[in-house]
Amino acid sequence: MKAAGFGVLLLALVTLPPLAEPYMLHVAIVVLMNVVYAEALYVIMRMGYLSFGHAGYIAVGAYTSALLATKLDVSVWLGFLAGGAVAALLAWLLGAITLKLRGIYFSLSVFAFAEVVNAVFRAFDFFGGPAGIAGVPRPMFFGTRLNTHLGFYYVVLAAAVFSLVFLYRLAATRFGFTLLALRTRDTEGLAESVGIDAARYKTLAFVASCFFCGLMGAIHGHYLRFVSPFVFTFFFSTDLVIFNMVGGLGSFWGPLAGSVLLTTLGEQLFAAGYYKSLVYAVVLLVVILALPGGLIQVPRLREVWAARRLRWARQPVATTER
Amino acid sequence: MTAILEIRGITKQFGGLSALAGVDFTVGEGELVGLVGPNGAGKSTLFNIIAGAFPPTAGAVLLKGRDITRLASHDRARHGIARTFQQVTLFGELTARDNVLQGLHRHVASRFLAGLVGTPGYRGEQRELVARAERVLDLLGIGEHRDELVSEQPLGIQKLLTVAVALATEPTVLLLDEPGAGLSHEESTRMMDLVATVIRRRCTIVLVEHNMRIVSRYCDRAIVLHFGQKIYDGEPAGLTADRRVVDAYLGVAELA
Amino acid sequence: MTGSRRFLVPFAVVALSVILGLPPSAHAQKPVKMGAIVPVSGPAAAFGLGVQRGMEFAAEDVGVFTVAGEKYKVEVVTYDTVYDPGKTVAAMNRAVYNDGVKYGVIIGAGVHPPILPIIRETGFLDLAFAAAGRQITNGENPTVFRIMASSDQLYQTHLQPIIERLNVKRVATLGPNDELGKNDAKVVKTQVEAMKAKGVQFVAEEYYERGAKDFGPALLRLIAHKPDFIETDGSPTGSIALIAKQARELGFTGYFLNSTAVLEAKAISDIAGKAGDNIIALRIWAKAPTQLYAQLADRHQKKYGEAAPGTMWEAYAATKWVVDVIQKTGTFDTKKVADALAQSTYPEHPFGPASWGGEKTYGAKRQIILPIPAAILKDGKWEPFDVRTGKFD
Amino acid sequence: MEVYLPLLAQGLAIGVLTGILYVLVALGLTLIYGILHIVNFAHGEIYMLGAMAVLYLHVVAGLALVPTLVVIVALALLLGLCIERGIFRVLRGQWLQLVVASVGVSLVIQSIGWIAFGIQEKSVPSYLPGIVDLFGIRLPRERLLAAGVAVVLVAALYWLVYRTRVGLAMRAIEEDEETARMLGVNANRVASLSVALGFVLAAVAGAFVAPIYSLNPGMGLEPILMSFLIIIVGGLGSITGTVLAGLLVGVLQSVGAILFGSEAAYGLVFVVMIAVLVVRPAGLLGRV
Repeated sequence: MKAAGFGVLLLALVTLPPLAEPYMLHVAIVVLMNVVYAEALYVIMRMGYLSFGHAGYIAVGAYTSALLATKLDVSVWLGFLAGGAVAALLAWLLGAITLKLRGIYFSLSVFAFAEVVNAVFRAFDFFGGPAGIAGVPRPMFFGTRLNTHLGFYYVVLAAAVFSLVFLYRLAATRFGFTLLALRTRDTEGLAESVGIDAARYKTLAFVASCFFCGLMGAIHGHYLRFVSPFVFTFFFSTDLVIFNMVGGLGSFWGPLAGSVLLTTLGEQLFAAGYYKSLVYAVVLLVVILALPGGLIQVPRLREVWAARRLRWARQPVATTER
Repeated sequence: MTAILEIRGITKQFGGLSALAGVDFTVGEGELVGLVGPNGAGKSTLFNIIAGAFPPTAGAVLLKGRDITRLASHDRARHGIARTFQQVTLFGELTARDNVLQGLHRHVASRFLAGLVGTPGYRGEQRELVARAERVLDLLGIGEHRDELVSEQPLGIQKLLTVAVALATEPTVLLLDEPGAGLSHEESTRMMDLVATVIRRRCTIVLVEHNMRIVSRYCDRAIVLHFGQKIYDGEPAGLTADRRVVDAYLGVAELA
Repeated sequence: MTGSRRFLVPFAVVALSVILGLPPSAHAQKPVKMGAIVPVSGPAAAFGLGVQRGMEFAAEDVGVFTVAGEKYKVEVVTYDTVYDPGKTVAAMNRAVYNDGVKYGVIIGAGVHPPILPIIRETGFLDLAFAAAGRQITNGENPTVFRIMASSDQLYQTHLQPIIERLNVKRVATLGPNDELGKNDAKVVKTQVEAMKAKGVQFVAEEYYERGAKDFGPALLRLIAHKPDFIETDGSPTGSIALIAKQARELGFTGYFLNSTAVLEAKAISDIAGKAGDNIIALRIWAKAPTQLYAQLADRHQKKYGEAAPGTMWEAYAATKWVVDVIQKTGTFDTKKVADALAQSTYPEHPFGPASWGGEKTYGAKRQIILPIPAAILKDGKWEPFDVRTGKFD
Repeated sequence: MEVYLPLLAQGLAIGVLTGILYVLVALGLTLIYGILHIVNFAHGEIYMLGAMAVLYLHVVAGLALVPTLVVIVALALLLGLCIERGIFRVLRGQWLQLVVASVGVSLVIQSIGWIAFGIQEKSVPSYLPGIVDLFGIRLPRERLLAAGVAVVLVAALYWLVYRTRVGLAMRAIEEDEETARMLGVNANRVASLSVALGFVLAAVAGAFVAPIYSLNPGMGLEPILMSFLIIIVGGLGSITGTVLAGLLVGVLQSVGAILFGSEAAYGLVFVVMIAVLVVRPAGLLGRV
């Protein structure tokens, strides 16, 4: 039944777009990109790591590919992979240092890294400075440049399906199961004692997370045909966290639901100004308070509420996770 | 009897404080050794050093004659050392079966890519691991809890589960840190009976315990630590007759 | 079956979103949608609100008009860009592809690069409210008109006369650390260096993070070069006021120059007190240049209870001007309208007679030419300083 | 440019004065972290509300400064209690949810602030205008006042934590919650109180920083990010660490700007933070 559902969905995603308005395609592209970002972030969130700096890796991917295409005339397709690879490499280097840290220490060090990345892109003319890089080309496909929404939609779809299948398998298989053992400092010690190389697993997970952010970031840059330090900001990182929390961290489908819902909701609030951020924030708070496991728990509402009742009373005042 | 675990001159200093001062002993294959001592004697520190949680200031740990002092704790687990923690530590958000499955980590042969693709070999191995995890639970008589979240279990079951997770690694040497602590008399007895029967048939055991009665009843040999030094190594029966041991424990209720 | 039920949630969500996302039903009248593709939230919101309100006033004043025998009415639709390039692309997609908007005012030099391809592909007529220069109006973008003075134009027209009149010798710049700040610093530098013979020097440049409130370190470094004139580029009200205050605290006694259209004298003097004096603001009218200008200012004050943001008048004029040209050419085809617009002049601009120029500098006659004022802050009030309509080919 | 001594001295002075402002803002964050182990992202918005309260009560409504401060303290206490009861307590034990919920609270207050207070930049006239010239180093009086307030608050916090029964309870909870509870310390009350006091510190910081800078509903973001860096560098939960790190960051920014330019100084602060975390993961004075 699951497989059939997937088949129908995929078929719809492949066959319907030629009938869709360009605007719907734009929304679809943005939704697909956000879904991949959110799922990539989910890889580390399910091992208890919160990042307020994933936009930094998305930016690295976008800049890598944009620079390769505009300065060296490298094929855009290769640029996509290079974007992911460079982001992954940086994640590996930074991960070696910061993954030892847990909790808010990690969150804020990744945030600081993203700020440094942003400052570097702004400071050097080589990276286009604060003006960013305009004229980032779309890829060529059998002699045509994919300047239409439709053409580029299929690029994004292909990349998203590839990324999501990979990320899904990552979460669903032994590897993802092992990551669950690393959720807190205590369980990490236990995991080590049964032979799990925690540092290696955490690094791999972080690298994978950032690879897909970089890959999609590269595609993002070519979609906008522009990269700038002002696109991938702290708020971008925060949005990805919100997608995850609203959807729920309990399963792979949580971040997916969260990003689809909030992205399309955001599109509806295009003229709402500050009411838009208010709606986002209220949705976030209501979900966290009423459904700590996210929207994904809606089908199990009654159970969740029953379990939730006296939850805090048993907890110590200090919420330690370091 | 071949020595399986050798502790050679282990010294550990925290800042200026000396927690262990040149402790030596060996554990033979199949032995059940009790490590005894009053609070702060250095039992847990020694345990942590053997398991690789932190390095000693000086000295060496040998497993089957191989120096493992410099190995990280996950590497030691792969070489056959498993442990439980004094504070109950489990993967709280997972079921009992999944906890034991994590313990089976070192027996996973499939490569990352095989898992990603989901090859038949990988699936078969997963099924086999699940069955194996359930066998470990059954062995300790807690099979009926396999689908329940461990964080929701009573302490007695949780304690047994910590042993199950460690046992799942199929260790050569199992380090048990006060398995009976905090349990009722019946629970504690059930635990120790299991340790002395089904568990010790599978591995060599070092047991930290400060209840001497338990040590006398179940262990082959007792080692007593006092202020970081070994003051006794021999038959449990000789414990109460040893002057130094009695002095160390003087006034401590457990001896009674 | 919790597994499959959980699996259904995302699909329910998608379905719901699609239903919510259905385009609104068509109006009974024939509306011509004009987009205010501007920030109405975030740090640049004041600019956006000015444009939005100016366009709405224009729509009211234009009323019903006839093109090729059919009656039309301007409908202003606002798309919040938050001054973020990514969100501007989203806004543009919605406006152009979903709502069929073909005309509009778009704010921001920084948000233009990613939407220029969309403008070129669809022929959207962009009344750009963006500083900087050639990157935006050029031969490749025939449907992009800049409806405010460009940076080049502004400084070419005013900077040298101001420097001479105030007898300033050492010029420094302190701008936001973005494309605008850096670009404008370059323009200022060029202008100042051309005055070497008269003993004028460009002594230092510094930048700050947009939204920063403490300029102490940057100012310290700047003031060490002993400038007597600090150009502060497009720093908004809050920033220029704090810059003035903190510079005076460090002992700076010279002049400031600012080129933002949205500067409130009262807000500046509230924040900076006496320290705000001697800020010279380009594009600020201390005295209403025309009756229409004064009327619009009153109208805004009455309707919104606050002084009009400086962007209101130009957006008002541009909207009316375009409708005028549409009526005259008798078509909504943006390419044809653009060609006709470039050749037209507009005497009724609230700032004074307006026309288009910039052919030589930018390669396209798409830069508005109109009187540019300068005002100086004295005792918390703007006083007229200068008005110039520079030549700009 | 030659860097001569008076310039460096002035730079140092500016750095120290700015650093003290950072300390003022970060203090409440440290207090809340010490007890609840959460970083409260809504802290910057409480700071903003403190500044806005001064504007509307003191400047617009004409209430004298001292009663205004009393009202602000009362309101901050109330808000702190409500948020602790309504949100932090409900989510106890769920680290991720707590942090993100505080982000949500911050967004809610900020959005409502923009809608209610409008986008116009606002200001509060100086409580103490003028400049003190100390051997050629120029020190604005209002900053000296804010620095004075910061010093008083740090001292008061020390007194509270180390000299009172409440402080004893706080330290007991920090040290070993389980034992403290068994000894009869009401942990819930201590938690409520520290959140409320943290909010008071934020609001008072806002009230005294208000005349130095200009006001808008987004004014909390920059100081809050800076405060995070400071409490991380100083060691989460350590008051002394916060003071040290605040001064360090302030001086680093201003002297860094003089030596390398203000853009480089901005990046420098983040690089230093990562470096500190690598060498001392718990921060300068933190315990893990």
